[in-house]
Amino acid sequence: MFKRVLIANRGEIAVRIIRACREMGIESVAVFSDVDRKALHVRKADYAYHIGPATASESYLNVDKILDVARRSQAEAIHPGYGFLSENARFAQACADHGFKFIGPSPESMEMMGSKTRARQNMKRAGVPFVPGSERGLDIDAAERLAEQIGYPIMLKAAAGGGGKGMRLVQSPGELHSAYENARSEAQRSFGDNEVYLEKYIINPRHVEMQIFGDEHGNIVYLGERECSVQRRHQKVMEESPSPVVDEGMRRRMGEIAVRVAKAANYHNAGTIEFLVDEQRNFYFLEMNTRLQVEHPVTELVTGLDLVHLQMRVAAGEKLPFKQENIRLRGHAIECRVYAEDPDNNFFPSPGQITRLISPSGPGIRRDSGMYEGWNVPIEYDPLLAKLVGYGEDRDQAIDRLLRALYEYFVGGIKTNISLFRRILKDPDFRAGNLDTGFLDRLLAKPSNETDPRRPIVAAIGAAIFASMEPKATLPGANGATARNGNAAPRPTSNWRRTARAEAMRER
Amino acid sequence: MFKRVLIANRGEIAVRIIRACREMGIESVAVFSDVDRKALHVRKADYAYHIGPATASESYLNVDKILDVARRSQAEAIHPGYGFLSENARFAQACADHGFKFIGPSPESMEMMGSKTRARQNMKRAGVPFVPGSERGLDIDAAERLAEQIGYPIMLKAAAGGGGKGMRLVQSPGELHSAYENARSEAQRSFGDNEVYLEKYIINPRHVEMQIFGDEHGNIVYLGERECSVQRRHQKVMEESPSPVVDEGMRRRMGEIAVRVAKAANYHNAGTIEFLVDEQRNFYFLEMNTRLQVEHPVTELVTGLDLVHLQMRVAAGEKLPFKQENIRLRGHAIECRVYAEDPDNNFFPSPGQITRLISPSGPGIRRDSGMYEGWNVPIEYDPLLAKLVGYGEDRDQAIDRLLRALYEYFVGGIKTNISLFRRILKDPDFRAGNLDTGFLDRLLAKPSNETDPRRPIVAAIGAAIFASMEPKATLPGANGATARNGNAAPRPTSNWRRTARAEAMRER
Amino acid sequence: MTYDIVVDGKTHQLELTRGEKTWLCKVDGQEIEVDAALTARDVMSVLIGGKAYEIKRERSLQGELHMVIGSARYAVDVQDPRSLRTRRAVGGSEAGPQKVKAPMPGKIVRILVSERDEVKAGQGIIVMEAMKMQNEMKSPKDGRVQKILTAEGSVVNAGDTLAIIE
Amino acid sequence: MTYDIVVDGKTHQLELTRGEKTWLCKVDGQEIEVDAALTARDVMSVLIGGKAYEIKRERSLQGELHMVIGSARYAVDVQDPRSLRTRRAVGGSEAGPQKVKAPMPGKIVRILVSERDEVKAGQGIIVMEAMKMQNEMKSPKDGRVQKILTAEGSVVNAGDTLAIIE
Repeated sequence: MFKRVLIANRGEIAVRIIRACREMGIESVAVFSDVDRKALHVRKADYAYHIGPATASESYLNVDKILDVARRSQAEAIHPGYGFLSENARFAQACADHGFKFIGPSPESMEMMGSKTRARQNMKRAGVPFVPGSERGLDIDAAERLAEQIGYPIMLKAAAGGGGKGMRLVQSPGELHSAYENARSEAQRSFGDNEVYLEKYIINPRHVEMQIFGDEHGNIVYLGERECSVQRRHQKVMEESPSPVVDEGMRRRMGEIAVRVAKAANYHNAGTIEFLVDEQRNFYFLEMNTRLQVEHPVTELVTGLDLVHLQMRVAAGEKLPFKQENIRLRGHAIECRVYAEDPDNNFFPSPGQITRLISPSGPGIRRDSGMYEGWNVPIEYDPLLAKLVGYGEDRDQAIDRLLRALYEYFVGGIKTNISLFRRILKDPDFRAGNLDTGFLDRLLAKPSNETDPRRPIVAAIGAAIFASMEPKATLPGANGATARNGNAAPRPTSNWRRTARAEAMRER
Repeated sequence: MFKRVLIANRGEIAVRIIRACREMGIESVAVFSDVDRKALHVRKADYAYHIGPATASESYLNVDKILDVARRSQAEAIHPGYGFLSENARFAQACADHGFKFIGPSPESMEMMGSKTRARQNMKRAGVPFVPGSERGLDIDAAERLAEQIGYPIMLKAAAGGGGKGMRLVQSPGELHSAYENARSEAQRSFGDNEVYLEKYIINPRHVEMQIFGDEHGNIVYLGERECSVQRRHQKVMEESPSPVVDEGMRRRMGEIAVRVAKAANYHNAGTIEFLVDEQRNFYFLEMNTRLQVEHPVTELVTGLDLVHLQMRVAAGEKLPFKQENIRLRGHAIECRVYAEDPDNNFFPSPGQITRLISPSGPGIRRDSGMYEGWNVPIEYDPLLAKLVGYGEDRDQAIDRLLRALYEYFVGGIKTNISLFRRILKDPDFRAGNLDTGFLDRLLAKPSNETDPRRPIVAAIGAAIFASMEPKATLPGANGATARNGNAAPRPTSNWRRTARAEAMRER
Repeated sequence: MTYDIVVDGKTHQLELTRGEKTWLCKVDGQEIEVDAALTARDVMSVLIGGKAYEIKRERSLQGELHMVIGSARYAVDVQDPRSLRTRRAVGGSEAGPQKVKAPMPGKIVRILVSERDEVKAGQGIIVMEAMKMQNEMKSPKDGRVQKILTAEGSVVNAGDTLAIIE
Repeated sequence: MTYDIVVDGKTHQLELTRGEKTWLCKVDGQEIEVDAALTARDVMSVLIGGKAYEIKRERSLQGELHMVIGSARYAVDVQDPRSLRTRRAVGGSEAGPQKVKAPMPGKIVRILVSERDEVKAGQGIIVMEAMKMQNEMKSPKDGRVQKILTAEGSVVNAGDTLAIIE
C-alpha cells in the first residue's frame, strides 16, 4: 500500500479522502490556495502545501504546481477527488510520466470517455442502448435532416460538455437554427470546442446511474444504481440508492451493460455509467464519469463498502476483494447536497463566515462535511458545504431520518438550502418515488406553505428575551432603546429596506 | 402508532429515543431534574417537564412524578430507556394501571427475570445451559458443601444484583466465610436484599450476549450477538458485533437458546440474554436484561434495523415486520462508551463544563451523544457522555475507522476516556480478537508509551504562538510577563503543585 | 421592559417581566409564562406550558436578525416603540434615489450600463460572480443611473452599494 | 518575544519573531519556520516544513494549560524567565503544611479523620462522591490533621481545599 498520498482537491471530498488515508495508515498530503489556508482539509491532513492564489487555474487546476508538491512531499500517489483535474486525461498522463500513481482510470480510458461522441461510437459497438440521435458532431443541415427523421422534441448537446453547458432543447423545426448557433457558441466559450450533436429528447426522463468498479487485473463489478433525478438547472441536488424505479431484473440488466461499457473502455478503478430512463423504464446510455462521484456515499451505505478504500487498494495493484455475487445491497440511502445558497432568494450563492454550526448525528445519519464554525466560505469555489446522508431499513425510514437530521441542522451566518430538502422530502410525489428530472423545477414553481400559527409569537418572545439578556440591557438606564441597540447588528437595516430588497430580487 | 410518548430518562439515551420519536412522527415528552434544565434531551424534545431535584430518587426514579407528567402531557406511552426505572416491574405495572403503555416487556416477564435465582429455575426447566452452581440463595453451610462439590474457584453473587455489586470471588475454602459475609452485607446495602448464591468461577471468560426481540403475538427472533468482554470493574467499556469468537453455527445455537429463554418468560419487546463463554467456547446463561441495552447500536449497524423504532411498533401492537430468516448480518460494528472520567488519574469522575467540543463524523461513524459545547456535566448521574460507534466491512476496517474518529474527537474542559480507546484499539490482543473479561485490567497494568519525539516541541511552539496572539500580549508594553498572564487561567497552578497532586493521587 | 417586535412583517407588542424562575410575557395583551434558559451561545431553550422550543438567534452580516425554531426561520426586528416613527421615516420611498446593493460577497464581472443611462425596472445593471455562479443585479425601478460605485474586476462585500438609480 | 515553556516537565527556551507570513521560532537554539493560523477558537493549524499539525488549546478550571496534538496531550506552562525563580519559590515544600484538594466537583460523603488526628501518608482522609462513584482523598504525607475545611454533605468544586495536613 502507498505510504503517502497527495489529494489534489479541497472541501468535503478532500476531507473524505484524508479520512480514508488515515484509516488505512496512509499519510495524507493536502494542497491549498491562498483562501484555503484555514480550510478543514488543511486542518485534517498530515502534510499541507500552499499552491498559489485563489483562482483555480493557478492552484487546484495547475498541474505543474501539484506535481511539484507531490515531488517535494515524496507522495507516491495522487487522488484527484471529483471536479478540478479528476477527469483530465493529460493530468493522469503527467502523473504517470513523473512516477506518481494516479488514483483513477488510465489516461486512455479517460480520453476515450471524455469526448461524448467518441464514447458513443465505442459503446455502440459494445451493444449499449442509446437515445436515438447523431453519433458525432454535425453541421446545421445534417442536424435538420436527422431531427426530422427521429422527430421533435430534440436536444442539442456539446460534445465536450457537462453540467448543462452547451445544451439546448428544441421543440419544433422553427427553433432549430438559433438553438444550434447558441449551443455552438456556448460550447466554444465553455469548453473551447464547438462540436455539437443531437439526440431525441426523452420526456420526463429519470437520471439513473450505475456504479462500477474495476481492478487492474480485468475484474469489473457493478455496485448498484443511484437515482439522481432531483436536479435544479441540470445540477444534482439529491441522490439515492436504490432507485425507486429499478427492480432486481432491471438492476441486473443495467449493471451488466454498465460492466460491458467499462470493459469496452478497458476501465479500472471507480466509474459511473449514467443512463436516462424513460416512462416505460427503457434505459439509454448517457455518459460515463471516469471518477469518484459526489454521491458515492449512498452506494457505500447500501453496499456496506468503502469506495475510497477500494480505490486506494485497486490503485496499489490489489485485486478486488469480492466478486459480483458477494455484493449484498441492504436498506436505502438518500443524500442531500448542502450548498451555500439561498433557496428563498433565487438560489443566490451565499459565501461568508459560518457564525454558528449545529450538526446532526445519531442513528442512520452520515455527514461528510468541509465546513466548521468560524470558517469563512470563500467566494471562489463551488458552493457544496457538506453532504448529509440518511440510511434506513427502507426508503420511508431513510426519508424520516433525514427529516429528523435536517430538523437538527443549523448553519448560521450564511444561507444554505437545508430548508429546500425538507420541502422535497415532504412532497407527496417524492415520497411516492414519482421522480423525473423536471420534478424539482415543478416543485419550486409551487408556493411553499409551512406554517405554525403559534410559532411567530414564540419567535417574538425569544427575540425579546435574547434582547433583555444582552449585557447592555442590564446597564443602569437600560430601556427598550438600549435593548434594541444591544440586539441590533453592525449595520442595522430597517424592515422596509429589507423588504424592498427582497422584492427587487424576486423580480429577476 | 402512539401520538405522544414520554421518555423517563436523560442523557444520550433520551436523545436517541426522542430522535426515533421525531422520525416516526411521534411527539416526545422529556422530563428533567433541577440540574438538567439545559440538558440536550430537553433541547431536543417537543415537550419538557420539570420533575424535581437532582437526586434521582426524587426525580428520574420517582414513579408518581413521572406518571403525573404523563397525565398532564397526555402521553400515551412511556419509554424507560436503560437504567433508572427501566427494569422496575412495579413501574411497568403502575404504567399499565394508569393507562399508559410501558414500552418494554410485561411486568410479569420483568419480575421473573429480575430475581436471578428465579430466572435460573425457570431457564433450567427450558433446557438452558448454566454455569454449575446453586439454584437459589443459600446459607453458609450449604455454600460450603456446594463449593466443595463443584470445585474452587467459585463466585458468590447477590440474587438481586447487577453492576458488580455484591459479588465476591473465592479462590480457596479458607476465604469463603468472610467473602460470604461481605457479599451478603453489600447485597443488603445495595439492593435491600441479602440473598446470595454461588457459581463455579470460569477462568478468562468472555462476556457475549444475544439480542432478542419479541412482539405481542408470540413471535420472537434473535438479532445476533455482542461481545462485551472489554470491561473495567465489571462495567462494559466497549462492545462489538459480531463477536470475534462466534461463528455461524455457534450463533444459531446461542440464538435459539436465547429465543427459548425469552419464550419461557413469555417475553415481548427488546431483551438481551447474557452468556459467559469459556475457553472451549462453551456458553452458559448468565442473566437476562429486560430492556434496551446501552450497546444496542452495534446490533443496529450490523442488522440494518432500528431497535427503538421496533420497540415503538411492537408496543403499539404491531407484529414483527420480518422473520428470523430475513435477518441479514453484514459488516462489523464496535462501540466506545465515552465517559467523563480521567484515564490518566485512576478513572476519577470528571464532571464540569465542556468548554470545547469537536466531534467526528464521516464514513462508518455513528455518534449518539448527550453533550454539547458549553454544557455542564452534572455530578449527580452516571458519567456516560456519548457513544461513538465505528462500522466497517470487517472488524479491521471498523477498528481503523474508530481510530480515525477518535483522532478527530476533542472534548475540552473536562477529562474523558477517549485516549483509553486508542490504547485498546491498537493493542495486539484486541486486534487479534483475543478478549476476555480480564483483558482491560491487564492492559491497564502495562505502561502506556505513545510518544513522538518531535511533538513536545510542536506543543511548545503552539503554546508560545497562542500566548503571543492573546489580546493582552499585543498591548503596548507587553512582554513575556504579560503574555504569560494572558495565557494563564483564572487560578494559576505552578508546575510543582500540579506534579505533587498527581503523585498524591497515584498513591491511592 | 416593553418591545415592539416585528416578525415577518407583523408587529407584536411585548411586555417582559422577570419572575423568580420564569418570565412573564404579555404578548399583544395575552399573558404567557415562559421558562427560558440560554444553553449555548445564541441557542435558547424555551418552555411554554410544557411545550419545548429551541430558539436559535442568527444575525447576518447585513444586520438582519432571525429567530430559527425547528426548521422555521423568522425575520425579526426588535424596536423601541418611541423611536419607531423616526426609523420608518429614514427608509426613504420609491420616489427618491435607490441603491443597487450586492446581495452576497463576490466579484464584479460586468457592468451593463453607464452613468446617466436611462433604465427600466428589472433591467440588468451589474453582473456579479460568486461560487462559480453569475448573477445579474437589476434596477429596482424605472429611472436613470446616477452613480456607479464599483468597477469590473472588483471584489465586493455583501451589502455594498454598487450603483444608485435616481 | 522570549518564553520559557515547560512541556510535560521539560523546559524549552523559545524565541518568537513574527515574519511577514510566518513565524520564526528559535527553540533551544534551533531555528524553525512556522506557518500558524488560528482556525477556530483555541484551534490552531500549524505547518512546519510541510508537516501539518492541528493544535488545540485547553485550559482547565484548575488553571492547567494543555496542548492537544492529534490524540496526544501535553501539559504546558508558559513562563516569563525573569519571574520563574519567584514562582518556583511559592510552591512550598514537603516539609510544610499540605492541602488535600478536591480533584473534581462532587459531594463529601464521609470525613474519616478529625482535626488534630495523626495520619500516615496514603491514609484516607475524606470520601467524595461524583457521578455515582465514590473516591477516597488520601493524605499526601505523614503528619497531623491541622484543619478540616468541609463537612459531610457539602458540595465542593474541583480545586477546593478540603483539609490541611501539617
